[in-house]
Amino acid sequence: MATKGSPRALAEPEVEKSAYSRELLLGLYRMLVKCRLCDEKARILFRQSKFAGNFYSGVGHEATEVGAAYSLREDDWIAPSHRDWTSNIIKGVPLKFCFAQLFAKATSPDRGRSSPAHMGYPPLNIITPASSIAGQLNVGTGVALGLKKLGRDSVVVSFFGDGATSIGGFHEALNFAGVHRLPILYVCKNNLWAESVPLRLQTALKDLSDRAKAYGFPGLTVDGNDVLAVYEAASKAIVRARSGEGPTLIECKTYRWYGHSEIDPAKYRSKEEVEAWKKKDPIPRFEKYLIDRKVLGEEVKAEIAAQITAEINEAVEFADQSPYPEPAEATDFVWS
Amino acid sequence: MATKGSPRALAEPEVEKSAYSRELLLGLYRMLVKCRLCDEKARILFRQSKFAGNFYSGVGHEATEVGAAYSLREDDWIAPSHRDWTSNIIKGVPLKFCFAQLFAKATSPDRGRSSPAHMGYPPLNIITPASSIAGQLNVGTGVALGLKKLGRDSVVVSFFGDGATSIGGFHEALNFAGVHRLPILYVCKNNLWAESVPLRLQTALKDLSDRAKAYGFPGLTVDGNDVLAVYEAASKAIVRARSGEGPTLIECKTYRWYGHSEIDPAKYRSKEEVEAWKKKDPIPRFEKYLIDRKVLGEEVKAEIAAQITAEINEAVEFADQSPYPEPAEATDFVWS
Amino acid sequence: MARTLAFIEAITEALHQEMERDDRVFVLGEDIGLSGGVFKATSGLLEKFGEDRVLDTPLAEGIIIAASIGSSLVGLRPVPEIQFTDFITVGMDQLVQQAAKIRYRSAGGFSCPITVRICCGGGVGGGLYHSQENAAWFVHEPGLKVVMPSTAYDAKGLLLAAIRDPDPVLFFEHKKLYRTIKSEVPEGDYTVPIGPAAIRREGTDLTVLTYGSMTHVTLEAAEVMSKRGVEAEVVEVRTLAPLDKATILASVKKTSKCMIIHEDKRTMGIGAELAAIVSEEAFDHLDGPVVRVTGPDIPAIPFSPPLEKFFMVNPEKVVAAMEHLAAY
Amino acid sequence: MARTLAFIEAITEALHQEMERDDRVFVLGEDIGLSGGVFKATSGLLEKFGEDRVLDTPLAEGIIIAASIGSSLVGLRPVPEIQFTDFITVGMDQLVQQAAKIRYRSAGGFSCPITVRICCGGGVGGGLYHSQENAAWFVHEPGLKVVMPSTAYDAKGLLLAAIRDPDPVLFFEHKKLYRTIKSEVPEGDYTVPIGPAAIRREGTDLTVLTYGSMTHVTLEAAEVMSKRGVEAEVVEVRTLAPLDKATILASVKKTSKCMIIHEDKRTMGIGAELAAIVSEEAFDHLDGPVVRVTGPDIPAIPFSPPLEKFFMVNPEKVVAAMEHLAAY
Ligand SMILES: Cc1ncc(C[n+]2csc(CCOP(=O)(O)OP(=O)(O)O)c2C)c(N)n1
Ligand SMILES: Cc1ncc(C[n+]2csc(CCOP(=O)(O)OP(=O)(O)O)c2C)c(N)n1
Ligand SMILES: [Mg+2]
Ligand SMILES: [Mg+2]
Repeated sequence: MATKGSPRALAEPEVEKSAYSRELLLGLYRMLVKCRLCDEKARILFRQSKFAGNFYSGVGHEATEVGAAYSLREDDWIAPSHRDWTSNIIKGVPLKFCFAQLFAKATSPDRGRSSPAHMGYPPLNIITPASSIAGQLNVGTGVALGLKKLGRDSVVVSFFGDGATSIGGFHEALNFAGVHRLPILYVCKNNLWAESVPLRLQTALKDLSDRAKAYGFPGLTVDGNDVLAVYEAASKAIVRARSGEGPTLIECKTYRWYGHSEIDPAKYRSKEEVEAWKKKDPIPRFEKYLIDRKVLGEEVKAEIAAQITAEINEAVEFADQSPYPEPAEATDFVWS
Repeated sequence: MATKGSPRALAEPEVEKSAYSRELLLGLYRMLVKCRLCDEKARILFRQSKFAGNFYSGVGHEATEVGAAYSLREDDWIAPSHRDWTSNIIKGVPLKFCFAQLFAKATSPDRGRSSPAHMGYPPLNIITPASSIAGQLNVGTGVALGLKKLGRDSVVVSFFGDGATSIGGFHEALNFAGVHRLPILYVCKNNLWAESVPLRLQTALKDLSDRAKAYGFPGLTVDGNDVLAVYEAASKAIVRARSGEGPTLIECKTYRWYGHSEIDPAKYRSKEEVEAWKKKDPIPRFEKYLIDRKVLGEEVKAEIAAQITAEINEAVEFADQSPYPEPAEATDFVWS
Repeated sequence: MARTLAFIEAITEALHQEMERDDRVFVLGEDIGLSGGVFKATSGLLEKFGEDRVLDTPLAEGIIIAASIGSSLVGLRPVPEIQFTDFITVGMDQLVQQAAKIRYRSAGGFSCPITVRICCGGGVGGGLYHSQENAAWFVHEPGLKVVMPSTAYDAKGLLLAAIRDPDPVLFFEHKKLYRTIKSEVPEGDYTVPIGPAAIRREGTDLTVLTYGSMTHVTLEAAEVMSKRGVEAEVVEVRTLAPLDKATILASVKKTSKCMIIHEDKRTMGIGAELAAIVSEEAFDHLDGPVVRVTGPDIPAIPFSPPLEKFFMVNPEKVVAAMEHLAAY
Repeated sequence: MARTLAFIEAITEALHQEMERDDRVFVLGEDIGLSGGVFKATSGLLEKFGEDRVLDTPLAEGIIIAASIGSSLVGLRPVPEIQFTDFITVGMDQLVQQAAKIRYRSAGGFSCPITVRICCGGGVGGGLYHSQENAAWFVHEPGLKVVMPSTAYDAKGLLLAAIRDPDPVLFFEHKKLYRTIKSEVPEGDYTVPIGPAAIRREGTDLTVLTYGSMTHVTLEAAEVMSKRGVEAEVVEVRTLAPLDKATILASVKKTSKCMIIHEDKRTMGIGAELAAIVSEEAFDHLDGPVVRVTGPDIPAIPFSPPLEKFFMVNPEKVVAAMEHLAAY
């Protein structure tokens, strides 16, 4: 299966945690930092009114996003939701397109049609998301059916929140995937809140991975702030899916640092809760792990940050310089 | 709570199986026979073209229907589906209205609006069903919410098939009921087929009661052809619900003897499967139990059958003699 | 060679032939495999093409449609069946928010070539939940194409065109036509293009716009009127979205009078749009009001025979309206 | 006493007052309690009435509506909120197959007094999935009532009328109005009846039918035209189902010209029905075509500012159309 052109030419995920390569570890680290910096940059740009609409920050979720999607091949698919703008980055979409998406410029993959955070990228099999929750999860399941029918060994990763597990579409998708043992990974980012609705008003469960018990395939709960734990669970599930053994539901317990969106002050959460979770920041945690193991030093760390910052600045510049779509383009792409 | 006017003045379900009263046992038996004879009569009437549309026979399911609904009080609710015409009979709707419903006469509870088998009865809190599957289950859950909010101790029994557990509405309803510990009993009549779709294409589960694991309340599987087993499970769940402890999902494994509807020859099932299940007929089985315990003798048995037959004939006569609604009534009851 | 086929046989034949011709095509839905469908439209497919291409699904319209959308993204050509349009409401989100918009929202990056076969319509004693039409909503949703044939010939040709179309097509089949309507159908491959309306009867005195099973009711009424000296031009709008405004307007400009007949309830039925187009774009040519003959504004077709009869448009109602308009 | 309130404040006040007055009333929906709603329409309710009457629900529009329907059957008066009409498609089955039909299918045995508050509309940079209107579908569904106010006064009065109405009412709130529109609102209790349209401006030269946020756009355009000597009569169809045909037709018969303005996309928008009614029932009085000024036929309002601007009807577009019709 071709991986050419993929910015991260990982042919297959590494499955033995004890033997993870230095390259993998550094790669994961670099990607965590990239997601964090891009996301924080997006928030700044929004507050600077460099783009309108809204933005759903994923800061705090990086270990989940990176861990789950890092070992995907170019031919694999992602079905992202509103908080997964960075999944495009992980799959290898050039940053300039990601920022052009925020700015809704003619150079964005959808030529300014979708809202800033609802980003897909057809050339890399990232499904442009609709907002309506569980829709992507459903369509992603359909993609998995198609891949299976075509006899391909590609897989789909579908990202969604705790909130999405309450809606009917979630049930229909997972049930169907269970019946047909589809090559898909359901990654639930359980960040304890759906907007301002706390988990206790969403479900009577303690662990959302228990939802999988209704579908006859494995469901597991992992620490969503531990990138290696997520990577391990996801890469095993990917191998499983690729070899025809069917879907897996992975609940990653994590937290969103900021409001539901940039216009939500999130007063419904206690300061203590937020602070406690910020202490569990996945990035310093992984940094420490790498430094302890001498995989990372201060110098490399600074270099990585500098490189990424430069890349971001260039991308923002590109987005800034890009033209808006022409008004009359609004009527394009309705029908073929 | 008032039970006046209820044709079966059972104030509370009996919960100790070893101590079930003679009255209860004979009452269950009589109701099983009544459901069977009414259902078979409906089938004959359909084949005689005494009514049009369609009919979804519940023959084979009597132990499930009767066992689950028998201990309801008048103030309790039923949310029936397409195969639960007889649930009206169990709750105490006069037979004449049940047959008037089949004949779509002006004397039917809905004045001929719904199709024959989609019967409800507002005065006894039986929700007139829409066809769309899981709709009743959802609306029934809403009723349970309302009852709880009003501080009443009434409960809801919702009937549905295996097929209904695949659709999104099922998930949303049960999840919601779990969160709010609603007073509702979800009775899944798992008859192995949804129209011609076998269970293996509907779910990867062996037992549909496992679906409850996704909602944080009990799910149990019982032999749906054993009226006492169903009665026991249901009456315990009803007591539970009444006392505010929340919902229960009861999967009753049973079988429909005939086609999905009267126009379905059901060639997709093997003769062996059908015959094997007919041997498990819930009625002779319960008869034997009662005869062994000397609760029932041949004479009483004959008397019961004769009484019911007479009642049915009278009801059919009523339905037959009733007028059709006037054409212009079609525009009534659109808005208040 | 053409033989006479029933409407439903034409559909079955189209499915068989297209699945043979193109192995990207597969069918899915409730009850469609083992039993061949509630009306038997898919009969024989499972035996011929196997479970891999004929999928009996769980009872869940949302995932039936979503599974189709998703697999179309990877290049397949799914043809889901919705047993009764009354249950399309469960799949509304997938059709409107996903299928209709995925090409648009990805600026052409993804396309969604699915053909949703939907059984609809009343007059056969189906009652409230087996008689609905529910096509009107989708005509309001650009990105979807909506077709509804009335002849066996068109049923086959439009279905083949739909499956080959790169856009999502909702293919409505009026259940009353399945076995009552027969017409000559070529054995081989042909398509009826999505888009053009069909002039089913030429006339000079008034234009009647209609579609689906009402086409036959209208033609019957037109023959009655012909004997009374009024020649109606009957335009069958067999593609409901996008509408063939050119044919519609040309006919109205010719006859100067316009009537619309549909089975569906009146308010916001498809007749509303047809009337609006005509009254805006052919106003100067109109010699009378744009008249609609439709079902009454009630929630759905009730079951009891006298009530259903009250609902249905029949040739007598159409003739009465034609008399009135012709005399205007 | 009347003070000036913003549109959204009038809604909040109506909810507070009605919940105080009638303890059968409760609200439910996503994000409505702890945070007071995405636009804060329900703010203060949780604090005042507690969790029992202010229910933050799971993310599942189907059960939000079904829970409302069910609890209305036992005598409660639920007021569910749908955050964005873009997500009403998920609840379509419950609204159309249950709420709209339960009175009918039970021959009046059950009634369903729910008021579904639905936030809709574009022009505020919401993009494809936070700018839809989606009211037109429901106008096609008898059994439902559909209202959409344009002033703070009507917002309070119509909402109180809706909650007290024995039928299911869809109460559409255009998000652009929330904080841009203010008007005098009595402090006390009053209702604006469901049904009657409002004549917002009298005129003799042409009738404009509109609703929602376009009412303000239309009034702006009418003032421009007035300076040019054309007096438009602006009829706000604030109840969309059932429609107030009497007021509509009386105005058109008076002015002899009719225009329809709506934000929603054109084909099968509510303007279609309005045009159809006028062209059928006021034909003899018409001195010009029934003109629609609407959004274009694209799947939804795109996000990028120039694209959204292209979509929206603005006073200039209305003025241009008025000029044309007035000169007809
Ligand atoms: C069907 C539907 N209903 C409502 C919304 C509005 N909405 C957007 S995100 C969201 C909460 C999602 O919560 P969760 O799934 O936990 O994801 P998170 O935002 O926490 O990442 C809601 C209610 C929506 N997008 N779709
Ligand atoms: C949403 C919806 N889709 C399809 C149907 C058509 N339909 C009626 S009954 C049925 C099968 C139901 O199977 P199950 O739930 O197992 O109940 P059973 O008929 O076996 O009692 C189907 C598909 C429907 N009524 N509603
Ligand atoms: Mg969340
Ligand atoms: Mg079944």
